[in-house]
Amino acid sequence: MSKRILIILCSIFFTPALIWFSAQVVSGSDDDHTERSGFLLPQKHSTNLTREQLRGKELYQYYCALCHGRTGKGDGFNSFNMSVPPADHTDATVMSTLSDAQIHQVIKEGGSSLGRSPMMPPWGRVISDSEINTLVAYIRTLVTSGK
Amino acid sequence: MSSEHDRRDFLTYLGWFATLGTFGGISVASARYMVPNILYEPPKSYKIGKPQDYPEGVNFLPDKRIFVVNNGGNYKVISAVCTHMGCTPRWIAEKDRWECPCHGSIFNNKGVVIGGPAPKPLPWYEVTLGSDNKLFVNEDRIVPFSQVLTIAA
Amino acid sequence: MKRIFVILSFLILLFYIWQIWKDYNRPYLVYQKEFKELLKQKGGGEAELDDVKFVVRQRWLEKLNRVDRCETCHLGVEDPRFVDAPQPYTTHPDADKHSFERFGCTVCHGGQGLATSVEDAHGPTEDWYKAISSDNFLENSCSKCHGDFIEQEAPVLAKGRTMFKEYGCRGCHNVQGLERVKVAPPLVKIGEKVKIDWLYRWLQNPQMYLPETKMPNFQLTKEEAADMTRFLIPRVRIKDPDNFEGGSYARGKRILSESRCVTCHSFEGKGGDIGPDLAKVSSKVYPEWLFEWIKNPQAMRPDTLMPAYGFSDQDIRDLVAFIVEEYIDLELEDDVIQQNIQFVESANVGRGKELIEKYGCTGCHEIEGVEDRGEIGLDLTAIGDSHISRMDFGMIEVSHEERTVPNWLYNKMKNPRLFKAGLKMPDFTFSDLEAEALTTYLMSRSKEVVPASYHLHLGERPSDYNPQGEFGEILDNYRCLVCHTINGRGGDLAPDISIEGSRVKEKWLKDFMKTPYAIRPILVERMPRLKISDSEVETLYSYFRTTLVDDRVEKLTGSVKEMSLKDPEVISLGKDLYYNKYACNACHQVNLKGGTIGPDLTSVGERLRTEWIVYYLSDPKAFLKRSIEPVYDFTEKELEALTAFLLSAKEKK
Amino acid sequence: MIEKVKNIVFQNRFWKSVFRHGMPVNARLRSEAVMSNLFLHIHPVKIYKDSLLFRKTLGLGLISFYLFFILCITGILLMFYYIPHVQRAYQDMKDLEFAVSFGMILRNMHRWGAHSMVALVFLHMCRVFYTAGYRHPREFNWGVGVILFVCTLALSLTGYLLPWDQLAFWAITIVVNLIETMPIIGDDLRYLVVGGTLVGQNALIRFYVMHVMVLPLLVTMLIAVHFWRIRKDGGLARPE
Repeated sequence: MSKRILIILCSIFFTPALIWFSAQVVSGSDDDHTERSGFLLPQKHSTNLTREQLRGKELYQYYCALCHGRTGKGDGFNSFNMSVPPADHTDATVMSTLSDAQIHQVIKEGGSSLGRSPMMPPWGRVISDSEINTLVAYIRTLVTSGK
Repeated sequence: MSSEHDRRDFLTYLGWFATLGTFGGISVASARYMVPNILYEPPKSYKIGKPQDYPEGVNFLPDKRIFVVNNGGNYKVISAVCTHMGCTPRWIAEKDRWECPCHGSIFNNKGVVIGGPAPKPLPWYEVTLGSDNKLFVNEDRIVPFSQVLTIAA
Repeated sequence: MKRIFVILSFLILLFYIWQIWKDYNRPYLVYQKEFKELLKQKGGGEAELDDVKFVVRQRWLEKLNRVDRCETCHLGVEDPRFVDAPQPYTTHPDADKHSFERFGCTVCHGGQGLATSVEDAHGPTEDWYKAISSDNFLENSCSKCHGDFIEQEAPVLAKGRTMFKEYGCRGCHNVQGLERVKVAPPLVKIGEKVKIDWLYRWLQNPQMYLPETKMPNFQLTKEEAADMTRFLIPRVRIKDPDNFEGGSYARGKRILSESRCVTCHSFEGKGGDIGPDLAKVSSKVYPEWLFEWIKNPQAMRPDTLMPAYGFSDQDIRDLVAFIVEEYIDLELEDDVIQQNIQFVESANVGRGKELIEKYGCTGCHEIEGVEDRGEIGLDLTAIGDSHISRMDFGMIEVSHEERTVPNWLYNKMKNPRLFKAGLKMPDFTFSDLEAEALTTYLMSRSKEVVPASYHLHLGERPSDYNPQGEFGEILDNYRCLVCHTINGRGGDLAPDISIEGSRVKEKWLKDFMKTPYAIRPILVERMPRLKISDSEVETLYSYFRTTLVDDRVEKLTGSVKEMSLKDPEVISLGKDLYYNKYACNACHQVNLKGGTIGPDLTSVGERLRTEWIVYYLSDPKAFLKRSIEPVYDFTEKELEALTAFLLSAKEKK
Repeated sequence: MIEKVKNIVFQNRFWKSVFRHGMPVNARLRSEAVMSNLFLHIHPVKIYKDSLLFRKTLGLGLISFYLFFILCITGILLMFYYIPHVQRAYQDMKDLEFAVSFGMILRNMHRWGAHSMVALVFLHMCRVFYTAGYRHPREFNWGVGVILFVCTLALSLTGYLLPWDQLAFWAITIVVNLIETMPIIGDDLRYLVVGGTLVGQNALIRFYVMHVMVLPLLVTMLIAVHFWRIRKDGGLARPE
């Protein structure tokens, strides 16, 4: 008597679970076979740069690339007529001698502040300190890409 | 026969034990349920921006109803709620004291009542400097007047 | 019976123990423990570590009616030490501008702020359809507080907004608060303008003739295109091409290059993008129409961007002769044209009219004899609020996580008839980025209102500057504002002339308008040579001098007079400053020597007023925020010397 | 010592006023126990042994009653966090799910309890029908039972709106549109039920009050009558 009830109880409990489970299995196997015919997902605009460096890149391309070049090789279209060629930011040997603070200072106060050419103008009144920091961060990424 | 009887009883006891355990569990859970985990209240501790945002002297923050006192790089925070009826006292710089416009309570520069109906001094709140270089006020911690946050300029 | 009782009661007891265990092991605790470990590594103090409580952390934004519990797991958003930490602990990039206390997270990012488990918070889930905005569409939230005109801070959104307007989306879709403007040319006398076989080919695939056209591809069948053509041009005009009295080919060629048509039009891939590409234009339009058009384009189409040059009839005849001869579609064969014309002639006018009504051509074009049925597309006023269940994915299998409103919109932009064949929306052939921009803009169309205290309008609203009188007429006639900007209205191809009166000298302006040249050595010459009369230039200049001036410049007149600008000593000091101390020659040219970034300064004294030179030197950014010029802090003496040198620069040749 | 304590606990006026009989060791005491106990006197003092067998009734009625009891308790607990306001209701559901300790299990107990109560009341009615329990003299109690079933459905329906999600909103919209199709009074009744023309704040508060106040009181009262009638009609029906 009690056994019969146990069986009934068990089947009440387990039947829905079984149905649910089998439904999962069936729908899971379904997914593998359907084609997604033309449905696209927006692509990630992938970049290796951090947000800070990206902001720096923006500024670099706007202010610096004219002389230092879009890739930082010092070959911008305006570089040809300069008596002192613009710095090559991809040159690892030169760049490793400069500290972040020095780069920051050159950007902020111009080349003459460190006894270099005045052809590099001071940007301190145009670009804020925190923005110069992003620039420095970006310039540092150029080194590895060069050589 | 007797062992059969015992076994049955044992099973019954076991069943009742589980049932009562469940009931007990439900009661405890229900009691725990009544203790709220989140509150819909203004937070008691909050950030109020960088120390540089507050010039020398007494600065009033209407949103949070506190005064931020900057005394030469020494920062302190005091409540701006009068202990009498909850008006906002005004800082009177010439007299170096707070005066409440509602019922005339007067607090000296230490927040101590020196006149009027206010029963208690204005409380000073703990203020610390967070890792992101912002002032952090905790209204749950009331500190003595002597405690200040000194920030090198 | 007893056995059942025991088993059941134990089952229930176990169930409750499981529940209690579950309640005390909420998923976010894992993250909080990991964060504490990380904090220890980053050198968090004892007190700081104690502050990490294993609880739900929420921000209650009463005014926004939101509760955000994102920081339950995203614990490092405010802590600058976690810049390099992995998600969910990373520092938020611009915590300074948007304080979390005031804005929370979901108002910008979307998602379910109330949730404390990863799937529920990021969505989409069954009971929270608004998933977190992917980075591609993130800017859609900016407009809630910052308005619609955020060029700088939200370029994608701004691009979407411009595209929505330019592609005439409003013609078929209602959006409350936007005016319905017919963006495309009126087709009232189209038979006078274009050749019938061209229209037939155009309707089948507009991009084939003009790849950059905004006219979408309706993916019509040949028969449909023929029917529509037949309706639009009921009578085929067979005209003798020789009927048009031609002019001199050689002279036309010279006029074309002198007038710098190439500034706006491109020919065989080279040139501007303001006007249409003219490489195959003579296979499209009749020469008579072209003649009338060049004579006075604004009379034929009031909203055109083309200036009325003021050519003489003979000039135009020469121009047309050159264009007809030169810019012809070489791949088109005569017998194909004849075939096409015959095919169109046999088409069904009635069906053409039906098709034009069905596809809502009247949303963008003015068409005679067709009833404008108003917006035939979906109302987009609050499309950003739509529930995903309203979006019909048709027969396409899309997984649950990818079923979001922005994804649907993105695919609709990319391929409008993807979800169902036979839909009316045409294919605009948007690129990925364009589709993203439009989707972002559409997602920003929402009925959600943030309290007024949150509003901070960024960017500039389009100015409604519209001068009247003689000056206004000249401005309108020559369409100056297509390239130049005055007081915030106009294009950005040419310099802003809002304070031109304080800037240039009259004589220079007169010469320049006669024979325009490029002031910056690096630029190609772009200012068209208009047939503008001296009296018109005088009108212009007198308006400039009276209205378009800046007090800051005018105030300098007194101090400029006191300067000793002719003193050779001062000039030589200026020269020293120019070449050695400040190295201006890095960017500017004098007498063909120097850099090519800034304008040529050789004859700057003839071009600019002395006050302007002083004013500009003292703060270049005051006039032009986008200028790439560094700002120096010149002393009075240096200003004087530099000005003196610049004024004398030409004479030193 | 133990005797003394026993005496103090059991041999006083208070204990005796609560338990008015001794250990039910003989028939008299047993009947007294049944008579004097609210929870036991659902059955008449004398009853056929067969009627008490589980397989005769499957205990469906009693389980339904227990479910109602559980629903009352969990419902009261849920009321501590639930605010029937269109801007808060759904958020409170989320709070229960994500932030309140044991909120989810309580809510689920309420929800599944309600679902199973509908099922069990229906099964109970089936059982009564198939065992011909609705016949004389139990016609009245059958009537009460039918009303109870309708009340159960009404409770389910009113509770369905309270989470204020899409499912709830559209379900109730459909239901009130059904009401509208009633002849003559349809429009007015719909206006009354919704408290306006759209399913909004008025509808929510109306359904809430019905769900937590009016209907539970009605059901409690009817259950009392129902049980009282069972006893008065002589317990369970037997084959004649």
